[in-house]
Parts: sequence; structure tokens; C-alpha cells
Amino acid sequence: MFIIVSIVILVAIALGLVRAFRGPTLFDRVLAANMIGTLTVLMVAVLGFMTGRPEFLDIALVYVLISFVSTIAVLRVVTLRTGAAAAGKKE
Amino acid sequence: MEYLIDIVLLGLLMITGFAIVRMRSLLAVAMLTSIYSLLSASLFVVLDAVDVALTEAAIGAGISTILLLAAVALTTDEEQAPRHTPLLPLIVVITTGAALIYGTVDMPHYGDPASPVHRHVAATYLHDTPGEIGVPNVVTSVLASYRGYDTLGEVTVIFTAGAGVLALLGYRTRRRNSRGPGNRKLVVLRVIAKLFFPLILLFALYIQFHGDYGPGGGFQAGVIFATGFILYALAFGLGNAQRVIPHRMLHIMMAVGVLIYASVGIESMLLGGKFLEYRVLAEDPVTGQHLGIMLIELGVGITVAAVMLIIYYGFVSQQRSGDM
Amino acid sequence: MSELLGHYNYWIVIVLMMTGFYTVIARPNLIKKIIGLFIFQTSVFILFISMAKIEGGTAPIIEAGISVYSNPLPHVLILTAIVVSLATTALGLALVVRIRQAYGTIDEDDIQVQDEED
Amino acid sequence: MNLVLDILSWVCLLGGAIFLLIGAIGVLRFPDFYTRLHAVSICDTLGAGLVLLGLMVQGGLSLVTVKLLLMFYFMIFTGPTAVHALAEAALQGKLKPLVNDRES
Repeated sequence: MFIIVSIVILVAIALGLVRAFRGPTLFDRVLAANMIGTLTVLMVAVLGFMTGRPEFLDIALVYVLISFVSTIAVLRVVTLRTGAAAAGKKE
Repeated sequence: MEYLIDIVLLGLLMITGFAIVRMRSLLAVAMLTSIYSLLSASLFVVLDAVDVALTEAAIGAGISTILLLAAVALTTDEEQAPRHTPLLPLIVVITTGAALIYGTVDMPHYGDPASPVHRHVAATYLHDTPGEIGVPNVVTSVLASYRGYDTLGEVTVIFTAGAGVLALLGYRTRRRNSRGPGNRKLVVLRVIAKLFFPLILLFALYIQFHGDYGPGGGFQAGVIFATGFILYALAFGLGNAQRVIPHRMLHIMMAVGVLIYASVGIESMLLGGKFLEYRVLAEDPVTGQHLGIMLIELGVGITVAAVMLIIYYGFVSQQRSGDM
Repeated sequence: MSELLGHYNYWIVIVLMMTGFYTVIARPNLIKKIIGLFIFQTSVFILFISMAKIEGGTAPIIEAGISVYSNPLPHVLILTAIVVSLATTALGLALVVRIRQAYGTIDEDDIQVQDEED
Repeated sequence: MNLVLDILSWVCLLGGAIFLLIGAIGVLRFPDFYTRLHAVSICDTLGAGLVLLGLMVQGGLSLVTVKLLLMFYFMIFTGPTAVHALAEAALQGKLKPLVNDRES
């Protein structure tokens, strides 16, 4: 049963990858990366149960906390760039 | 069944690798790189390397993406079209690849228990760890005790790299934050950051001190600790983060970590043992091992956290337009 | 199945390695070169971890009732290598940033042209 | 009793998996960025929540369940925040349409 769930998660990751390759905007790629982050968390959790040693959920927990930080970092960089570019245009 | 997941994950990794090479927009490449690390960390879980997966999770998903983005923001987003024909590199690459694939023919099969890798010292480590070191996590015992020299070397490399980044990028202390109009939009982020900042630090401490019993240790904890502060800096600005942990303090911490590690070694020499022989640190050899491992993991954690933060401060304080 | 695919992991590792290698030698952009190095590094990590796996084994954290563990030694080597690789990548990126400040470009060919003019 | 719990957890896991798949298909098929945000939110909240719930039932009363609960707690905070920040950044970018990805 866990194998079915993990296969579904793998398929979902593949679909997200297609979106990340296609774009078209950078935001779509960030969105796809964010979704793949969530899916990876679930994947690691399900794998822990599948191999019969679910005490290794720490990895998934780290992911939840860390991938959030990186998404925010991307958006700060992009927003700053647009802000700076807009300011440059006005002058 | 795990074999199937292994195959699919490796296939996805390969496709992502190709896409990274083909794409021109470097910000998009940075996003794909973060996806690439996510996939490789799941692969490490499938391959039973939980400690490695934890490290890759802490580093690949967070700090390495942030660094790459900061570097792209400081240079240029767009890659120019290559001016040379890629024919010669392609020939070189295909020839080398073919030679390497020919080399794999004689390698033992994947998962073969009789492979030479497993015939060497690994069995001894697995067998002796419960009695000699007394910690369940064999990776920690090998890292900190059996191969303590190696790890001291690695920590010194990290220290040197941190010093190198410091020499190249320097640092500027920000007095105060720019309270521009954009800051009002950060309300949601700031509330969440306030909620999460202590939790991430607490979790880093858990990883640091639980490393003997589960996946974790000083390397991972240091990175997670630094990521907590990066979240703080992202939400409240670099100036405020530098008021919490000033740059000077990081310089000291970076050296203190390595010094703790080395002085544990010297202490054990003074007590009549060999360098980094923790047995002599306490009456009972197993307690001594525990104490030594805890101390050197602490040293590793301090150095790694300080170096990661120095790198982040260095890259961000180069940005002209603000706090990133 | 396992006879046919016994070397699958190694093949993918080699493909990834060559992808990184190609990026390093064929792309003029310095950041792209560093990303190529990153892919190369990761492929080496996967190679080591694949070798450590034992059929039917589990993570090397001792627990009562489990007898087969995967090899912990490559895990230790790669664990430290990942952190070191991040530190050295940061050093490389810092160099790229300084090169950009000195030359105004991070394209290898442009840098060479500027060097020849001097 | 055990069987009931097992069936309950399988239902949750399968339901979660279906929502994850729906979300992923939505991310791929929806026509523009803002609509895709909805699809991702399904993955982040309902899909992840149900899968974690199913795992919690499997874990029983133990430290594992506490960790899963923590994960769920983090997820319901981080997911919406990330999507909110994304939407805002995109809105800012679209209003001053300078962030167009040059590859498109």
C-alpha cells in the first residue's frame, strides 16, 4: 500500500518537473520547486514507513523548515530585482 | 520495490541534470538546482544513508540555493550563447563516458553484500560500536571517534573556506535597516518568521545532541542553525540580524569551534592517551567516548554555523540595493 | 532483473558526471561552470552511497532485532564532503563575484579578450 | 480493531494520494500562473494533510506521531505563506512587467 502512495508521489514529482522545465515565468518554476519540496517531504515520510524504520522523520521535518526559507529567499531576490529595475527605468 | 523507486528517482535526476545544462536563465537554473538536491536527498533515503540525506536536506534545499541566488543577483541573470561549436567538448565527454562505462563492467553489482567495499573495516565498525563507543548511530561513532582525524581535517577545510570568503568579500556592517515602502508587504512573512525562528533553532539543538541516537550531528545542526538566522535576516533585514549576531562574534566562533575540537585531542594526550583518544577523558571508557563525541560535535557545530553565516553575510552585504 | 540492471546506478552516475564535465569545459559562463562542478560532485556522492548499499540492509543505526546494515563508512565520507563542497562552492562563487567587479563580465571569452588587450 | 485502523489509514493515504495527483495535474494543465497557485495549495494542504493523517494512524501513540503532527503543523503555516509571498511577488512583477523570463 505504501508503494502505491510512493508511486503516486513520484508521478506527481515528474509532473511538477515538467512544469519546472516549461516555465514560462520564473514564478512558475518557483511554484513547481515548492510543490516538489512538499512532495519530497511526504516521500521521505512514506519511505520511512515502507522500510519499517519510521523514526527517521527528522529528515522530513528538516525539509519542511528549510525549503520554506529557500522559497522566501528566491522571492526576496526576485522582488528586489524588479524593484531595482523599476527604479532604474523611472530615472 | 525500493529498487523501482531508485530507478525512477535516478531517471528524474538525469533529466533534471540535462535541463540544468540546457537552460540559459541562471535564476531558473538555480531553481532547478534546488529541485535536483531535493531529488538526490530522497535518493539517499532510499539508499539507507539517512545521515547523508539529512545533510543534503539541510544544505541543498536551503543554503546552497540561497548562495547561488545571491551570486546570480550580484553578477548577471542571463548566460550568453556559447560562441564555439561544442563539438570538441562533446567528443571528449563521450569518449571519457564510454571509457568509464566500460570500467563499470567489472564492478560488483548494486547491493552485493560480498563487494570489496564491505569487506574492509566497515564490519569491524558495525560490530564494535555498541561495546566500545556505546552509541547506536554508527555513522556518528565513525565520524567522531574512529575517524576523528579526518573530521578534524574537514572542519579545518571549512574554516579555511570561510576565511577565504571573508578575505574575498569582506563585510560591511549595516547600521540600520532601510524602512522602505516595500517593508509593509512583509507583514505575513514577519509573523511567520517570528514563529519559526525559535523553532528552527530548537530543532537545530535537537539535531546537535540527538546525533548519537538518530540521524544528525554537528555538521547538520550547524547548517540548520545558520538557516534559522538567514530566515531572520530575510524577514527583518541584514542590519537587525547583525545586531543579534555581530560579525566580530562570528569571526571568534569560527575559530573557537576548531579550537574546541583540537583541544579535546590535546586534553586526551595530557591525560595519557593518544591524540583524540576519548577513552581517557573519564573513568569509564564508554563515558569518556560519549563526552569526547559530544564535545567535538559541539566544536563542529559552532564552526559550521559561523562559517555558513559569514558566507551569507559576505554575499548579502555586497548587494547594493538592500537586504536581499 | 537485478542481473540486467545491476550497474544501472553506476551508469546514471557516469551520465551525470559527464553532464557536469561537459558544462565545465563547454560553457563560457563562470557561474554555469560552478553549477557544472556541483553536478559532478553530486554524482560522486551518489556513486559512494550506491556502493554502500547492501541488498536487504537498513540504515546503520543499531537497533535490536536487525542484523544487516548498510556500510556506514561511505556515509561518513560523503556527509563531511557535502558540507565541505558547500564551503568550497561558496569560495568559488565569491571569486566569480570579484571577477565580475574587476572585469564587468563573467564570460570566460570576454575576460580573455580583455586580458589580451592589456 | 486493528483492521479498522488499517482500513482507516489506507483510506486517508489513498485519498491524500489522489489529491496530490490532482494538484500535480492542475499545476501542469492550468493556463496561467495564478490559477496554478490553487492547484499547489491542494497539494500543500489537503493532499499532504491526508497522507500525514494516514501515517499517523499507522504510527499509533508514539514519538513518530508527535513528529508527524509537528510536520503537519509546520506545513499548514509554511504552505500558505509561501504561496502568498509568491502571489504577491508575481503581482508586483506583472504590474511592472519586467521580470519576464527571457526563455519564454
